[in-house]
Amino acid sequence: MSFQTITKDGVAVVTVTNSRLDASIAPELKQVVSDVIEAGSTRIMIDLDSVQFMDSSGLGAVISSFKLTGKKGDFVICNMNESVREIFTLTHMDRLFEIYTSSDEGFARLCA
Amino acid sequence: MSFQTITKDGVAVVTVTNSRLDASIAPELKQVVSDVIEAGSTRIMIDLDSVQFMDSSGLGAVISSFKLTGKKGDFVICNMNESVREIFTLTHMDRLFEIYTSSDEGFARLCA
Amino acid sequence: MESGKINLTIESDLSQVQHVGEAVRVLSSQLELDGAMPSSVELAVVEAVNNSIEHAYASECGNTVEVSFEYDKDCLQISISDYGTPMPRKIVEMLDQSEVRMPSGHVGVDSLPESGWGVQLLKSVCHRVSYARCNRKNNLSLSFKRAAEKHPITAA
Amino acid sequence: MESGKINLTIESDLSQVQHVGEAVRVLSSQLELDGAMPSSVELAVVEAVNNSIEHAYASECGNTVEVSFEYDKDCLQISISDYGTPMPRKIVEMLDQSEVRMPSGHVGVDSLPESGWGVQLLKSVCHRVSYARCNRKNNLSLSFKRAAEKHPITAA
Ligand SMILES: Nc1ncnc2c1ncn2[C@@H]1O[C@H](COP(=O)(O)OP(=O)(O)O)[C@@H](O)[C@H]1O
Ligand SMILES: Nc1ncnc2c1ncn2[C@@H]1O[C@H](COP(=O)(O)OP(=O)(O)O)[C@@H](O)[C@H]1O
Repeated sequence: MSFQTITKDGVAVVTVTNSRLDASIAPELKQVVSDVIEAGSTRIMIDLDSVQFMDSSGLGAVISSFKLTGKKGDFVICNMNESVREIFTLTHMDRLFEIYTSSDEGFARLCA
Repeated sequence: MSFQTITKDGVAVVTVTNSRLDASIAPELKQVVSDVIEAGSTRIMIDLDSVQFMDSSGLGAVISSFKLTGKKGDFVICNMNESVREIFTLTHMDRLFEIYTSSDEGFARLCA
Repeated sequence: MESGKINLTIESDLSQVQHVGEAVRVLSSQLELDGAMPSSVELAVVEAVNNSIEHAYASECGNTVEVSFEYDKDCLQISISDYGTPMPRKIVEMLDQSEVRMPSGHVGVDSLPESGWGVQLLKSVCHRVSYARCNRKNNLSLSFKRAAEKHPITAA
Repeated sequence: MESGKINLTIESDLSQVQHVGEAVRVLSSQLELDGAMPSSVELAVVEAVNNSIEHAYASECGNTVEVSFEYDKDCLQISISDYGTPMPRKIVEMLDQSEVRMPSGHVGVDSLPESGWGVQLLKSVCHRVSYARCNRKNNLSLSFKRAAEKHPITAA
């Protein structure tokens, strides 16, 4: 099990439980988010707290999840470690996503 | 430079500055200790604070240094990390050597 | 250490790439590099190995990807090799261009690409990237500069 | 992960052994092992690789030592291979004996051996050690048991 989903107050929190979000599991993330949206969620947070390493496939899956969700304010990411943040910085995706340093902040934002 | 020697109050402190005391540098340790003894030192402390990994050649070089020094009370080892201590435990050499957890204690013992 | 070399080999299976990544990260953490973190070296190598598996071998298992990790006092060179389909010429040309192209932050969300980031990321973390094919072997070579050694100050 | 495999290759040069050691330590730190620390796995592999270089190749550079790191859900198996002089029969027999012989602490200092600890150390940290020679290739195989997976408690 590489992902865990909890829905609370209408917000779906998708936690990546694997330490690597790489090409071998990135397609699963897309699927998990797509299932969550199918089930009715419109506000989504991706929690990367356990992720030590992410490659461009992981980034692609996050971008795809964002596109599926549709609106910027309804999609947030939290708990990026330094090396994960680097891939967002290198690709300038840090300017595009709403990124929070804790899940509480991210969750509060989605409930606002 | 994998070793550093300082002589103080008649005690020679041989510090292994490399993070690995393995087959590629173990013969050097024997040589360093032999030089120190040739130069007149009779009390020797081996400081392993920087050593993260030791193999059986490193152990062999420590045993050889001990034999060169001659007397138990005049040869001590200090600052072993956990994996270095394991090789002494596995070979029962922890029972034979005087091992101190700090260089101050080891030094004090040699000056006593 | 002045110089060293180790070769790593895995099968063309995406679930095995992490082993190369972890080994490369710990090996490069022993060398002080100029402008690259061990995690960036890992990222570059993982991107290259993923590409060998997904593109050169079209995700077919049972093939081999070789990674050679080699350094001297100035430079770390990591070569990723496969025996599959060569890189298309337009990608090789892009490797040779010095600039890195990332979509700008102003691009609309819907037009953001979900793939095609790998080669750009590679280029942005390595000092130099080069590609060659020889005797059916494709070889992508990534170089990183080592930080100049700090010499101990010697009293005059 | 259920299973995985990576091969590591170095030249027969003692200064290169640390690269295998570091890679093996980080790779085994990803697997929870039963009764062995990553540092013990590193120790066993380094002893075996040193022996290939010093004994099988008589410390002659330019030869190759291969290390294969392979695991399934029960077991980690690391094989160290060389193409040099085979192990003497009495050492192979000692490998097959289950007991580990270390000199007792009561032995006189002067009679303490300065070498010959490697094979005993190997045996004391591995679950099983086996040796085979086939087509001029010598292969020393070290196994470690993986810790049983902790299954999440499911409510009845
Ligand atoms: N090793 C390779 N062999 C063949 N083609 C490759 C290789 N690496 C990259 N390519 C080609 O270059 C394109 C861009 O690669 P990349 O930037 O990594 O993005 P992605 O892999 O997500 O498509 C790939 O889609 C593929 O067509
Ligand atoms: N890979 C090998 N090939 C040939 N001979 C070996 C090999 N490994 C060990 N030996 C023999 O077994 C002996 C014991 O090895 P070991 O316990 O590692 O001690 P050391 O290497 O310090 O002598 C060696 O001295 C050597 O004669």
